Amino acid sequence: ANHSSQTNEQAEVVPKDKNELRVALSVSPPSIDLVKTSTTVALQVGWHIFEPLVTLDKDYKPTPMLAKSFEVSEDGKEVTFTLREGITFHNGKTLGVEDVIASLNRWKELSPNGKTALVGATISSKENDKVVITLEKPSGTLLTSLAFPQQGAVIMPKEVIDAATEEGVKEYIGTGPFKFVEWKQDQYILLEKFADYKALSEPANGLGGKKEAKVDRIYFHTVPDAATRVAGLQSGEYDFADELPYDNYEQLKADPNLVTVVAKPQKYVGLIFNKKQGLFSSAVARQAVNAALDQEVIMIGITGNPDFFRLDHSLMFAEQPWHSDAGKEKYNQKNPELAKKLLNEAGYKGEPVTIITTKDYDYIYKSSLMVKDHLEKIGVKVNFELYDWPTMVSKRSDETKWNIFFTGFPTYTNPVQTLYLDSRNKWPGWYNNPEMDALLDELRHTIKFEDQKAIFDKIQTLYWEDLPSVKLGDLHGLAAHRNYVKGYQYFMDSPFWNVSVQ
Amino acid sequence: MVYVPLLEVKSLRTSFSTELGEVTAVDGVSFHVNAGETVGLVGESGCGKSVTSLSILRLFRKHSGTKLGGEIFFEQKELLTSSMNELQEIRGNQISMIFQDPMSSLNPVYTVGNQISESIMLHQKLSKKEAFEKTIEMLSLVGIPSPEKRVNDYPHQLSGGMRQRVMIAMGLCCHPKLLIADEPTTALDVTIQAQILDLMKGLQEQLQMGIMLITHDLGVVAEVCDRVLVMYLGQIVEEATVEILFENPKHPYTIGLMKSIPTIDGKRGEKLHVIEGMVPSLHQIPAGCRFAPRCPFADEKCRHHSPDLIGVGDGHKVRCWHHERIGIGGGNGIAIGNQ
Amino acid sequence: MQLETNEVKETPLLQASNLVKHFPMKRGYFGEKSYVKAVSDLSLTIYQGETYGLVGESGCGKSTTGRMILRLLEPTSGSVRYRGKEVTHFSEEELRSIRKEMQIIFQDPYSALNPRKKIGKAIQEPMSIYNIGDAKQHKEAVLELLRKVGLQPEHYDRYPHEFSGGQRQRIVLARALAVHPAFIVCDEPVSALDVSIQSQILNLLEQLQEDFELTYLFIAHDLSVVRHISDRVGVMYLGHLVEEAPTDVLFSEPLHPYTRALLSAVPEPNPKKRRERIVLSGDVPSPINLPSGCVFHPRCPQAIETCKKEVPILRELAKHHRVACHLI
Amino acid sequence: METSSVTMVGTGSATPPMHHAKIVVNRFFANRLAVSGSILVLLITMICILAPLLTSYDPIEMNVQERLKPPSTSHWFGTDEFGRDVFTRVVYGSRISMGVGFSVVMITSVVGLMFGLYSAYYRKLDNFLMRINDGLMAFPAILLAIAILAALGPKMSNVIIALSVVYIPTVARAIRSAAITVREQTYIEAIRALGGKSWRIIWLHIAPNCLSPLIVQATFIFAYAVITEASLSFLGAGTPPPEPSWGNILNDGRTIMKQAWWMTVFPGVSIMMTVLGLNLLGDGLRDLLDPHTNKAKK
Amino acid sequence: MGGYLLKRIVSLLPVLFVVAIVDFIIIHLTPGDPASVMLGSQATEEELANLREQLGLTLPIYTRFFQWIIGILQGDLGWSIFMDMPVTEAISEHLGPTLSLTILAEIIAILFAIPLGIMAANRRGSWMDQSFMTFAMLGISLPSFWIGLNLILLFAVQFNWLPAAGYQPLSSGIVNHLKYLIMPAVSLGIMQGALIARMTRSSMLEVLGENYIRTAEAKGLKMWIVTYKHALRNAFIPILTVIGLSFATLIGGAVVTETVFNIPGIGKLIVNSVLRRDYEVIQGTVLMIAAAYVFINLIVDILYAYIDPRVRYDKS
Ligand SMILES: Nc1ncnc2c1ncn2[C@@H]1O[C@H](COP(=O)(O)OP(=O)(O)OP(=O)(O)O)[C@@H](O)[C@H]1O
Ligand SMILES: Nc1ncnc2c1ncn2[C@@H]1O[C@H](COP(=O)(O)OP(=O)(O)OP(=O)(O)O)[C@@H](O)[C@H]1O
Ligand SMILES: [Mg+2]
Ligand SMILES: [Mg+2]
Repeated sequence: ANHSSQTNEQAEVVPKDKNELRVALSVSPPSIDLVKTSTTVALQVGWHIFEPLVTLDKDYKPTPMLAKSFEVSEDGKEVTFTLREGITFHNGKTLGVEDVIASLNRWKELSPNGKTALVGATISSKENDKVVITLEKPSGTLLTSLAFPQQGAVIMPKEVIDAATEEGVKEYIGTGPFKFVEWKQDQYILLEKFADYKALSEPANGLGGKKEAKVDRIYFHTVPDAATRVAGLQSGEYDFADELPYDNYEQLKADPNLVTVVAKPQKYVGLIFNKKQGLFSSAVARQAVNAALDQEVIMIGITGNPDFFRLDHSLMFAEQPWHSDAGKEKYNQKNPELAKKLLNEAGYKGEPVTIITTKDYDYIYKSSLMVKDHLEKIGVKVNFELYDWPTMVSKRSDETKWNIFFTGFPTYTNPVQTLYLDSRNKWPGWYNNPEMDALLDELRHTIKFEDQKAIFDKIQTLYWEDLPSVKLGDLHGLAAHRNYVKGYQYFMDSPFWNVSVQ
Repeated sequence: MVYVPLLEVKSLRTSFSTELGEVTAVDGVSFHVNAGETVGLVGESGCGKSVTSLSILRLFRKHSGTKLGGEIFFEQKELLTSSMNELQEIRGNQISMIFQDPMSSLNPVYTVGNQISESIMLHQKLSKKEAFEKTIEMLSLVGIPSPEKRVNDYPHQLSGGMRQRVMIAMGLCCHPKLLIADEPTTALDVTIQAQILDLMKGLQEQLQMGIMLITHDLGVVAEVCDRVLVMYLGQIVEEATVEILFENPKHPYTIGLMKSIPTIDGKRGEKLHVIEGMVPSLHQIPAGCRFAPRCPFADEKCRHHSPDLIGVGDGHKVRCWHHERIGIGGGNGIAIGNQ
Repeated sequence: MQLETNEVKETPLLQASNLVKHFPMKRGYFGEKSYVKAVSDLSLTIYQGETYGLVGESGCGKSTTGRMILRLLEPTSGSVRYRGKEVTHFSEEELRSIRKEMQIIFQDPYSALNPRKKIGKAIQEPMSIYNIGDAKQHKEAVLELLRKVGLQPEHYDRYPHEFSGGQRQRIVLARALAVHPAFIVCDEPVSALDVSIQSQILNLLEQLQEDFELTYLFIAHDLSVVRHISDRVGVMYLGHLVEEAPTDVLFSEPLHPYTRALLSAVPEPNPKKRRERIVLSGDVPSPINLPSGCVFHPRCPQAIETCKKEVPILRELAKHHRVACHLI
Repeated sequence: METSSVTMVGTGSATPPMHHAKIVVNRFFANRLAVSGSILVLLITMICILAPLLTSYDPIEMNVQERLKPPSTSHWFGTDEFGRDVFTRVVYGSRISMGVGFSVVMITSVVGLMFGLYSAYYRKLDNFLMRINDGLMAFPAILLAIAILAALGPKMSNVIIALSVVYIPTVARAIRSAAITVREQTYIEAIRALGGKSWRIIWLHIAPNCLSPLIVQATFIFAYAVITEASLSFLGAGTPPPEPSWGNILNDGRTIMKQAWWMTVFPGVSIMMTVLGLNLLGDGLRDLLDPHTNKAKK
Repeated sequence: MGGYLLKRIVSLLPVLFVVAIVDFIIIHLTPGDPASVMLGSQATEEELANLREQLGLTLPIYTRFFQWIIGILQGDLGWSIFMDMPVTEAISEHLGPTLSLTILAEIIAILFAIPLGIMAANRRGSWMDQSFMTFAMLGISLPSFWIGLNLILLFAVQFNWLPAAGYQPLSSGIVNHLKYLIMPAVSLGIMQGALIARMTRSSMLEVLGENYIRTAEAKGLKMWIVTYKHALRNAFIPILTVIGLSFATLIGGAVVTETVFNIPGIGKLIVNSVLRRDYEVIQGTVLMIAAAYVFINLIVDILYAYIDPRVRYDKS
């Protein structure tokens, strides 16, 4: 980010309306029913409206939000939340335990995250303001899962949940600092300051602490075209835009009216093998690919700028306490000779390897192009198939159609959430290693963080040996806002509470 | 006071630029039309009849590369050098034109009444209503039944004969002094043609106008004209009163033309006389006499030197080196006189 | 027989009886169908070796008749017999066999030739349609035909646009002659031609008739031309044959009022003979709403009450002279 | 003096002063715009054919060290975000753009000709075919192409199929109206009178006379196909990258138009020149071959 | 006239039926489904399968087709899976921008094209004619998206005179509305304008060569009366055809322009719906566009009859 814009005399640009924040998003969310959809945009809008019991502080640790406090029993099988008093929903109703129970049950039912976190759990109330989650087995990951914003365990009024249909809730009623006003499809979603919002008194910390609506309205415009987002930002049409192309970085940085934001940590890019069928059902073949890769070149190819990536081998980000050194030596080997040897060992006969990819996500497309280049250099014949996103998703569920695809993985709050590791998720790629499943379970039921960390080291070691996927590197996002937007801080995504327009 | 003809054309020369170079469609044509007289202009297709008539009112598209030379006097006013405004005063007002094809010459999207009254309003400065009444009057004058209904018809709702009558009404509505009729009956059937010719004759007597009648039908010429001009390949080859021309044609082309058409009461069962070959293209105008390649009398002189149009008495003019020797012989052939 | 020159040949080559052609016309979507009654109940016989002239004003159904005879148009009803054979219900294949013998020449020589086919190929086409001879024979035959119609061998490789109207008409004739027809319908073959060219073609037609023993149905609206070339003439008015007679008879003693008006309306290229003309009033009525009774009655100078009601039938008054009129 | 009526004197003079083909050629060369159009088209065709000789770079191989370099002597049109030489990509892109255009023209011409001729000749078939035609024409071209491509998947061959489906109705319609006019010509009736069968009439007489409108139409279809392919690729639905097509080079460059103008300017200009050339040529050909077609119905 | 209209409308039905079938088939041949889009990249197979079941995507294709057709016959275009609203509502929400855009583009096109075309025809061969026609030629050779991109770069990013993208409805004030629409309308209208100008010129030239123009001149009418009264009306039929077609093309072309300028119109709706596999929205919208196309043709035909009496009498 740069703040050295004062040199330019004429550029005293005033905001259109100080009470309004105009945000340009790249896609239109299918819904902002956070429990239902895992898309990031839904979160981006939804977390201004909805709040969970616990959330993450800046160290990615659970911290209270709607719960005043929480308590984990000795055996780790029972967690008790005490609700804050006097919290009202946007419809005026006061938050009660029945709302929390209904919400958590829905979360358990609908969200994969909830499903694993609350497996076999019962949720009950105690006294008037306490909610108790009783688990079958001790869980060391429940709190972090509850705090995980994506498909998060947000609290909605019981009536709304009861009225919800298969398509989702009919009303967006939460407790957050902004309330939902209007949704014009393919145009914008309008949120408005919630006057009766009751903030925590602690200073803001990650997603926790004091949250305050400093503008009256937020418009989330849907602007799928990146060039349009850039142009709109530069011409002052939008105050904030994210998912900006990396190649616009220098230009945006040079614009005195703008402040650029490198959003990190955001996600890491992974290459997923089809382990069920074809060449990469053999771990040796997977190792060959891993040996061939020069992650630095790949990440440069994706971003074009070292500011936007970080070479890191760990499945959890460096900012998180989970970060582990295990398996580091297997990362970024750039050893084509070894790769060829391994390939030979795996019995590769020149059959084509199908990479399916999409242009709908630039980094996916670019990763696949770069990896294709690497594979061809070690003598793999690549069949490069480009589809739009829905087609790619449908292709990737069919094990006969592909060998490799790429995707990004978000900031998980605990390693258990890593989708592709657990065979029971049946996630495309169909990794199935009982040893891995056992380790994940062990970690899940371990309570002390140090013990968990030790298990995670094992998991990561196994990962780099068995390679269900290959992590290519951490990928940061580029966002930017007009310089009169103050108080913005990237964390997990873009929160606009505590952000003002001056 | 010197007698001046109504229209006098002197050495008119009209050329067009085409992709194959410049062509001179009318080359040195001179003639005159007196008031109250009907002058016929005959000749084969492409010989320049229409171009001659269009040149009088300069009705060529701008930018079409048309070049006009010579002089045209209408009541002593030179038309080729007059301004567009002056010309527009004369067009439709003092000189009117009727064209061959009445369908394509009427604007399909306006009623015939609209098209006639437009002219009346323009030249006679009448109000719309007066012009309209005048229009109905004109339509009944040219013999259109129930004209007050027909004024509101569009051209395509009328039959060919009626359209031609509308054209005539349009031409006559401002009582022009000269009417130029370019093949006014060619598109019509004989019975309708007879009606139209009758009509024109009658109106000429009423209005005392000069008529220049363009046609390729010698029968029509014989029936209605006072004087005849025969054109061949852009030039007038013979000029005479209608009686003299049919009695004693002098130019081999005129003679050939007359002999080659079967007549309704001539002899049957004999071979027709034939003019050999065909009209050459304007791009290949023969040197010398233009008719020489097709002329049975042509000699070296004809092939190299072009004859002038010379008077042979009684206003009879011929463009032929051998006119003295040539005349209609007996039978079906053409005879060469003494020598 | 009044005139020696006009002896009528007696072997019928073609007999058309009661030919009717109604073209359907849609008017509006729900409006009733109306018909253009182009030809109504027309019968004529053409004898071997003669030239039968058919005259009438534009739109009276001359071409339609000619095309029905060749079955280029399906008659609405009626029949055509060629050399005694009923051809009205011939199939496409059977038709092909007699089409060799019946040919047609159209008015417009400019559109009667495919602009993209060389002359030689165009004349040769009928031979390949009927698989007559091989390529070499074709070429010889074409050259022979070219000569016959007064064209040069070097014209073989030229395209139609390089020819004048008169020359094209010769080419069309050559093509028609390629299959050795016996009968040719000439649909106004000279009316698009210049006067000086017209006589060339008329002479050629006569010449060919002699050389190939052809029979012509000669359609024209120019009475002088018809008179010149025909042995017998039929006069049509609004789809009806109103009078038919040997040429000289018709021109010297026309009986039908329409024929008389028609003849008198022809301008005479002789200023001394400005005759009294019978100028008909009005236009030819529309063939969609035919007048009742005699179709000519609205324009007939002598019409009587009966004419409005009863359709006159074609009666033979003298030998070969047939008239359809109540007054005679 | 009698003359035999059969022989003609002076038949030699019947030949017009200049041979028709020569007039046509002259007329074409007199039309400066048409000439410049054909020069452009010729030039681009040459570039297509000679692509490998014009450049020493590979259009697909990446070199991230060299990314986004402005035009220089080593990279005439600069480099793109993967360090590929833009000149090379534009040159090879011409193969895709022109290849797609050309294939579309061939397919639409053949299929369109068949549909057009048969529906002009057989009235019953006409009704059926023209309903389908109208139906297809009622889809906006781009949308239909996007939909077809979404269904078939982005492949160059599918782009060709999609664009062909989009443009066949246009060609069929033009051919049909030309063929109906030809069908009414006397020479067709003359062939019928001679006993010619339907196939002979359709293919030997009607078809050759529909070639002029077909050629003219084909030129315009070529131009449309190039633009539409570019638009599709620009929307990300056309020729799949990394294969270079002008549209997808533009698409790659559009977000960085300001920093890397060379990525949008050069393919943009290429599209313009090609389409301009084709349009000029088409206009010229139309004036030459088909002056009376109703231009509204192209 | 009434009968004629009825006939035309009845004759449209088969066209629309063809459109409906083609539309449905193409869309359902397309791999991928809305569930995968709604659930995002982290979705598991199980979630996807559940959602598909819920959305009725597992029903056999013919059942879905008949359901859809029956719905349409009852005036129901279907339900948007993704936007969770009736398709009619989705269309009406997106219709305004597209209408504004195409109408403005058409107005811009016509406003410039017809006068320029007439001027060029009247001065055939002059430098004016040549330069107009060269511009028109360029106009039909430039892809509209490229024009759009350059306009944005120039007027929004460089000069900052106009907003780069987006849309403000008419209710936000006419000036505001136009500010957002002017660039897209220009980039969309240029090609149509060029086409109309060329058509106007060639049609005028053709008409000016007709015999009735000569008749009008022979009457002594002034040049401008001849041009505007006698020539233009006759020349207008082919021009009208182009205008009619251009409207239809504009709706299609709007797809690209709306993407470039981020205008939430019908084109955008379709592209988005294709990407989201929102089947019924695509089907409904395409059907509606086809109907609009057919309807525009109908209007053009009616206008023909108004301009040209021959058409009027032939058909009634
Ligand atoms: N605008 C023009 N440009 C070039 N040549 C022309 C033009 N108008 C006429 N001509 C040529 O001038 C010659 C004379 O034409 P014109 O129309 O006067 O013939 P015409 O005698 O009226 O014939 P027709 O009997 O066929 O009407 C023809 O050869 C014609 O091709
Ligand atoms: N295919 C057709 N469909 C509808 N009406 C037709 C058709 N062909 C001819 N007619 C009509 O039939 C009538 C007779 O036409 P036909 O061509 O036989 O006349 P014609 O005597 O040959 O006239 P012309 O001298 O003008 O050639 C006309 O009214 C004509 O309009
Ligand atoms: Mg003329
Ligand atoms: Mg006829």
